[in-house]
Amino acid sequence: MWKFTVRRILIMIPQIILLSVLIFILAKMMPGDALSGLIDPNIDPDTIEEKREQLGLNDPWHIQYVNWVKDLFQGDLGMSFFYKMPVTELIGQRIVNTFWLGLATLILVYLIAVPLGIISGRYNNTWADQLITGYTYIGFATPTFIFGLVMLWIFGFYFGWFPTGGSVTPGLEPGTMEYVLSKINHLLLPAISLALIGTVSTVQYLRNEIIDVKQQDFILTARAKGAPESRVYNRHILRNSLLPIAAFFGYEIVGLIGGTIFIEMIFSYPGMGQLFMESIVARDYSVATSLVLLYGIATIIGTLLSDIILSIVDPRIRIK
Amino acid sequence: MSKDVVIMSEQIEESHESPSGLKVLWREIIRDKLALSSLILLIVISIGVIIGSAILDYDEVTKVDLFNTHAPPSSENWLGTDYGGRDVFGQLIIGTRNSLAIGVLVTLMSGFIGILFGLIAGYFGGTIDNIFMRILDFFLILPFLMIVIIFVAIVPKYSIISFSLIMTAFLWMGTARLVRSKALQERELDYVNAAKTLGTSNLKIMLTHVLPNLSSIIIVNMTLSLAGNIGIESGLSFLGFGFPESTPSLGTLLSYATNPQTLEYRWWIWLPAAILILILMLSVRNVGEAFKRATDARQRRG
Amino acid sequence: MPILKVENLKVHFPIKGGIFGRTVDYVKAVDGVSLEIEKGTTYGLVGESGSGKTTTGRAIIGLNKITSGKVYFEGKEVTNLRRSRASFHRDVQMIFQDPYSSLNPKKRVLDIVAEPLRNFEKMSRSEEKKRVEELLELVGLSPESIVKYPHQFSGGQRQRIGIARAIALKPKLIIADEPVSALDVSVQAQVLNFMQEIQKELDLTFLFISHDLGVIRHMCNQIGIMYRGRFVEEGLTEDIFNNPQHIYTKRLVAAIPNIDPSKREESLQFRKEVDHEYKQSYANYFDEDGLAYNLQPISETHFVALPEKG
Amino acid sequence: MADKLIEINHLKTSFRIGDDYYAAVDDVSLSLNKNEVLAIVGESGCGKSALAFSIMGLHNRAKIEGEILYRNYNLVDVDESTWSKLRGKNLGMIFQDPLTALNPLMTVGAQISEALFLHNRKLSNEERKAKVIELIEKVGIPRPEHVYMQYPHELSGGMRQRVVIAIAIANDPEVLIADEPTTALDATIQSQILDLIRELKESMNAGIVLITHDLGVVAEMADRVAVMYAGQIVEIVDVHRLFENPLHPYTRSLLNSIPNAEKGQEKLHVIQGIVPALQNLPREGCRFKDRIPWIDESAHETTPELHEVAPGHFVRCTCYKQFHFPNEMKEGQAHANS
Repeated sequence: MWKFTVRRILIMIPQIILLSVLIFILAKMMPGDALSGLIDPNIDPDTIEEKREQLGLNDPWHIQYVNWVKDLFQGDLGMSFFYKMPVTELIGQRIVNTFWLGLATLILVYLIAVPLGIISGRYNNTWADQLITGYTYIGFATPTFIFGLVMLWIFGFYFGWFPTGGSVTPGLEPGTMEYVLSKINHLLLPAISLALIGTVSTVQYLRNEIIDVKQQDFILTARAKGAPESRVYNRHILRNSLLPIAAFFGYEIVGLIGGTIFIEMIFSYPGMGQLFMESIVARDYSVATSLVLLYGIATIIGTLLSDIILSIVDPRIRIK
Repeated sequence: MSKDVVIMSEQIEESHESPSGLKVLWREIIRDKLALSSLILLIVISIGVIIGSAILDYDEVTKVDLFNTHAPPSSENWLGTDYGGRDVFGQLIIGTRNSLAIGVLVTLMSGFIGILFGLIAGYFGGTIDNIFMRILDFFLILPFLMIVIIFVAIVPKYSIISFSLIMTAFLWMGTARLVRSKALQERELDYVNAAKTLGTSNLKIMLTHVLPNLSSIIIVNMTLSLAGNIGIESGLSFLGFGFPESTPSLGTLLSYATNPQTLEYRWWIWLPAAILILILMLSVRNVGEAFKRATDARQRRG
Repeated sequence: MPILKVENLKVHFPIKGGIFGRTVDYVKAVDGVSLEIEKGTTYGLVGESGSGKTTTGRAIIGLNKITSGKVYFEGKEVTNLRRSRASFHRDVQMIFQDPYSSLNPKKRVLDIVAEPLRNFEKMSRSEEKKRVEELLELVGLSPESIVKYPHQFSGGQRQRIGIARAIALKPKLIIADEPVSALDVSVQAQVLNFMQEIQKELDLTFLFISHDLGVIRHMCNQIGIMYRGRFVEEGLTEDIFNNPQHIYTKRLVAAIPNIDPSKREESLQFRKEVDHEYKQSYANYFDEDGLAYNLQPISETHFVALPEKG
Repeated sequence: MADKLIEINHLKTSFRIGDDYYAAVDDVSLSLNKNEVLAIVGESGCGKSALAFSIMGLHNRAKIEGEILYRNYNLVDVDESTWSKLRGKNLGMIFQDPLTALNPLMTVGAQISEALFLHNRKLSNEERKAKVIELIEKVGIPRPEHVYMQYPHELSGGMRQRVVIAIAIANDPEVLIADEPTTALDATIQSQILDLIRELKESMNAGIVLITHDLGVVAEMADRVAVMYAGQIVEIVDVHRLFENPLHPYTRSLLNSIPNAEKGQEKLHVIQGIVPALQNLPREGCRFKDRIPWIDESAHETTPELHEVAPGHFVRCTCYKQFHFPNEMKEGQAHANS
């Protein structure tokens, strides 16, 4: 098993390098550079040129790249000219919000998917299954942002049950109970909106998996042993179909990444997605590229996680 | 597979029907009332918006009229006007046409690349497959939305063409992966070996033997991607990184809803577009799911 | 001159492993097989799953890459042919095991059977159709079959379509890879009969690959028995069945069910004896790696894999 | 009769295809005695597996009519809770494909152990484990303690089939149903598995229903044989008489189709054609009639029945009396298109 893990991690390395190169190139292609933000019309062009030289902006690209990577390792993502602060610090402020949003969504995704998938798969072709399948049908066809808008419109504005923006009510003291509750309150609607749409693929996967396992030969063996139907379900069918779902965990994170951008925009939720959109609009590219790098690495780690979990739960991969 | 199913499927094989993928797909559509009505609805909408946008005066629709902004629905402007005083209904018609057109265009282009890539990787396997898969894996880890947005932001002389090319560049992987895995299965089948021993060239085997056997799953995949691509385009336009400002799309109308005032009080601007996107995506998916059932004998109805 | 001669054929597949996915070892699917087939005869290649019999057949016709060794067809070397593969494929054809997967489900019988004709002969459409109809008649299918699709036929009929395709170019050698093992017993008999008939009619040579010793005995003049990529015994059919020498051959022969129920106990006894001998004298027949030794002649036609004396 | 284990009367098992039900097993009556191996032989589509699954109650979408009498149960309509007491305890089953018959995510030990656990809750965990290891040993698997911890994919096909057998015999069933137990295996492994089943039979005192298409297996194993064609039994007879004096045309053709030493490389004398598909089965008259058109129509019965032609030897339809193989039929042509 460890061999598989090590190999899987090794595959990751060139991916990360390639990703960083791509992002570096993108950053270079973007109009303006680290100095553009600091430009003061009063400064004489020669001085700027001097500064460029000093910052290594005139070096050949590969040297610039190496320097950039070095900085990355030291946690230096550059400066945001728009916010006038280090990118690392800026992202640090937002990452917590996105983390909580992601976590809440993930929990909701599984809370919805597991029971629905099981009901739909076990009692397939009943009215309950048809209802659930209908839900997944609609869920698949509904873009997250439209659903988010409608949810905000109905529950945020029309009923006024939830706050319509921000991550916490301003003026509350961090650490107090009220602060935490306010945080949760702000989190709930975006997370529910994202989860209700994001969960349908898991529901459908679980349903298909159960229907598939139901038709396997070893289920007949279990019945022939005299296992009652409930045991056949719990011991054989459910176990065998839930394990791959557990492994889906990492992919699930990856799937959420795109969704958070929309949701954070719609709910004015101050996370990394919103920061990304703001920085693009403000042409604050050092922030934007840093975020892409971060999300890319998150994706890589997510898929890595899934593959490793899968190799742990499935003895066919575990024991080679 | 349980014994019952084995016996059933043997019977299906014995039946005298043409295996032509298209016919099977068509029959499934006819049998499935939901899919059939979806298909009809799609055709009606498509024809409607094409004719509608031909009749509508494009300049009239996109003309800014500052004396008539945010007007509620009236006999003049059926769905009112936007912040620039432009007619929402007209934008809806043209926007639907644009969204549909770019959805189809991107689906076809990314489908073509995906099929080509997947077929080559799957059919030849081995080292070629390995290299191709590494490339594909890399594309898969890119945060799609962000990368597209950055490209849209930095591309000079941004146009519809460059927009669809950017989308295509990051949307071919799904088809490629599917085609590759099916091609890998197909090439192990003896009819491919037989063709080789009969002296048929690899290119010919790929195109005349393997590809036709993948046709139905490709159609299913492309139909479902079409639905997805319509959603992606409208999402990007919603964020302001889709169609250029001057070209209305369904997402553009939705993006007005980022203004809380519009979202809360002027539903007529964004809600029709939202509903239309839902209808389009649902209908396309209904058709796609019916195709899927037709290709998967286990799920075939009746 | 034998029509087909194989010299020390080896087909090795790399095993990828380790952390970097490098080639760490090889599966020696075929590891030093030599054989000769005379024109008009049937040579049987027998072995259990994993013995390399199918890979041998596939390597000869070019579906698997040959690692080393030589293949001669009518005296000309055809090992790993690339450019002149065309003429070789006119003369050597293959019949596949699975009658379901060996016919492209999307093609009509006409297109299936005509495929080799289209590749090699410049025929007009009507000539082509006439030829296909003749071929179908030859394999016992009605000429109207040409417009049907493979799934409209039973397994046995499909196998006949496969045979029609294989004989379309009037080949000299046919490699038949388990041609009847996917078929029911009585259909199997029908196809075997038919193969014997066309062999006479077209003066064909068969390389007949099978795991079923009963079928092999029925069809073949000469037999090679494979175990883990190597021959353990080779000889005329009588040599193998009346005088098996290698313990593995004996095990295979002992495993054939006796269709006389009254001799049940005897055959059980025989199996036990052979099994006992197998355990006792394993080292006399296999080297340290559990592989067979090189073949040694024990008569003019009969070869057994035994350790070299002295 | 006291030593009858199972008695099947007029069993009809039908499957739904489209809007209609088609009988895969049609009016089958037979019995299984104690200590006997009853072989059910036939080609694919004849209904032999459907029959086996009916006895075990493993069909979930089939319509089953008639009687399957076992002890004081009629297995056709016992409820699920009774089934779970009977299956695995009184009735054991060996499946065809050992590669798919075992749960890939459970250890071998756990899978055998489950069979014991389900029917005997009194055993302690240690006792049960000891018993499982004993079973693994009994079915001839070397290093039982080690195999106990292994997963199915770590074992060869032959070894997996032994595990399947261990599960089937875990509770010493009275009736063992073996559905093509060796079809998926190599010849040498096949003979080992058959010898194992034979050994177990001696020690278990069970009746075995052996489903197979292979007459060689029948000759090696069976006491009595039922030959099935198109959902019906066409001949039942003890094994010696079957090979010496087969009567039904189908049985005779089937026997002729095995190449063997005595026949040498002579042409095999068989009847052309195949078992028709379920929807196309002839439902009236002699079901074999279409395949032997050179036999006079009057030789067949209008409603063919099983006739006892000698003690214990039953043949369906009277056509066997006039049957002969056609003298000059060109093989491969006459009925290939039927």
